[in-house]
Amino acid sequence: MIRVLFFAQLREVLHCHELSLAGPFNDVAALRNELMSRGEPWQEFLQPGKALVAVNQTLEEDSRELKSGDEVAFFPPVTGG
Amino acid sequence: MIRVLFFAQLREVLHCHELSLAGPFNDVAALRNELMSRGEPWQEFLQPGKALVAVNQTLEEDSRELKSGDEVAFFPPVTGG
Amino acid sequence: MAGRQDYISVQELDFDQQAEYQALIRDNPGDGAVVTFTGLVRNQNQGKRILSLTLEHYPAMTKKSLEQIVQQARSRWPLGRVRLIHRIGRLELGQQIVFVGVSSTHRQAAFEACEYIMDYLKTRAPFWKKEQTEEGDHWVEARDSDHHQAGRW
Amino acid sequence: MAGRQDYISVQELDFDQQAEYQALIRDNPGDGAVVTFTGLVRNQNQGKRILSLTLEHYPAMTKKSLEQIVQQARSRWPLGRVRLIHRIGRLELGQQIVFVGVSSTHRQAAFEACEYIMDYLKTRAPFWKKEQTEEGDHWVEARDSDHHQAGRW
Repeated sequence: MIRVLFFAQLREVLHCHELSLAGPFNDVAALRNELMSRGEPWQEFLQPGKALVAVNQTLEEDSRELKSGDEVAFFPPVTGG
Repeated sequence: MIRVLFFAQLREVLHCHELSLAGPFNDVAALRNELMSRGEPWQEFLQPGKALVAVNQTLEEDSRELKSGDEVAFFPPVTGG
Repeated sequence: MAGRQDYISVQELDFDQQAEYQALIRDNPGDGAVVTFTGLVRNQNQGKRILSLTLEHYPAMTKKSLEQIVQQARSRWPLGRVRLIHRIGRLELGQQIVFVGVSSTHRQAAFEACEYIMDYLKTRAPFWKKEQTEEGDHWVEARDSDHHQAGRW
Repeated sequence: MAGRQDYISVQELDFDQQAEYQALIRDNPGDGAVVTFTGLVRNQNQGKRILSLTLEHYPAMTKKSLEQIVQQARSRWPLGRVRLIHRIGRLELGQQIVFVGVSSTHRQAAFEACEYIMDYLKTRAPFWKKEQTEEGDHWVEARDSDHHQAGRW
């Protein structure tokens, strides 16, 4: 199982904060493709340029491998400070 | 008349805070040469690399022209802050 | 290494500039330089008049990412104490959002580390601002200049 | 241009960090960034243990030179408020020597202007430190790195 979280604008447009997917997914790219295949608004807002990704609370690239139990978060570019 | 001031280490080694010179001096270099010609410790401590100069409270180069009434200050490189 | 000289907090409560400054200098006779940055809610952003902000974050990740940023700063500069506070929740016009305070023996390390921490916080720490304006609410867009600034280091 | 938004003081009295910070942010809703630098008497310098400092200055020139430095900073960055305080006379270990506080709309201008003011103060403002150590008193030597830092701008 992979726990998937969405934050900020992404949480709002997807109407989803959290979901669980059985997988398996080789890497972040595979998980992102699966989510984007759900059609709009997923297709648009999960594009790699628009949604950053963190695995187990650390920013990662799409090539990051995934294993069961990972927590994957998608979110827009950050705007704190 | 030129009013000449010395500060910090320069004031201490020259045993002089202030003096007045009749002049005239064309520029700071001429005044500096006159003072350095007094022998030690003037010769050593008024060397251009060791003593900065301000004319009328503004840092200047030795080429700065002088006129009667100017206030000329010599001092070591500054160490505030 | 980040260590016991660091204080990092993510909180709804306001912070006190004087208390933070005192915590940086108290019983710290070796450090001659203290640099602080404070970010506040200002009245306009990207051409719009701001009434208030709401700050969302990713709780499990926020503190960890701030600790990493401070650790990276410590690996680059000889630092004394570091204090980093980021507020969350609703913040009104003029209120304090973020504080970074750094002490060091000399000023250059303190200046650079403080600016580095802010640059990386702006591009890597999971906070998002939603602005309340007279025309409604909207999420703040990330600024290209922030990525440019973080890319300098 | 230096203007009514500037406060510049050369004084024997100590200053209060909180009062200076409040003076930078009070009724100032347009500025989202405040950077402060505070310099303190630290316990060692250039390998010697320091007991206290005495700061001499050139009274007729000091304030004028600080005003010029602040004016130069304003000509380079869009700044809100600037506060600059330099103490003179005898200062004990741990005491505050100098304060620079700058507000601006964005943080980069505030950081750079604050550091610029300190770099130029260190090389152009007529202050001299005499250190009291266990081995006697001596005048502090100017540091090459200060001239290098001022030369960056």
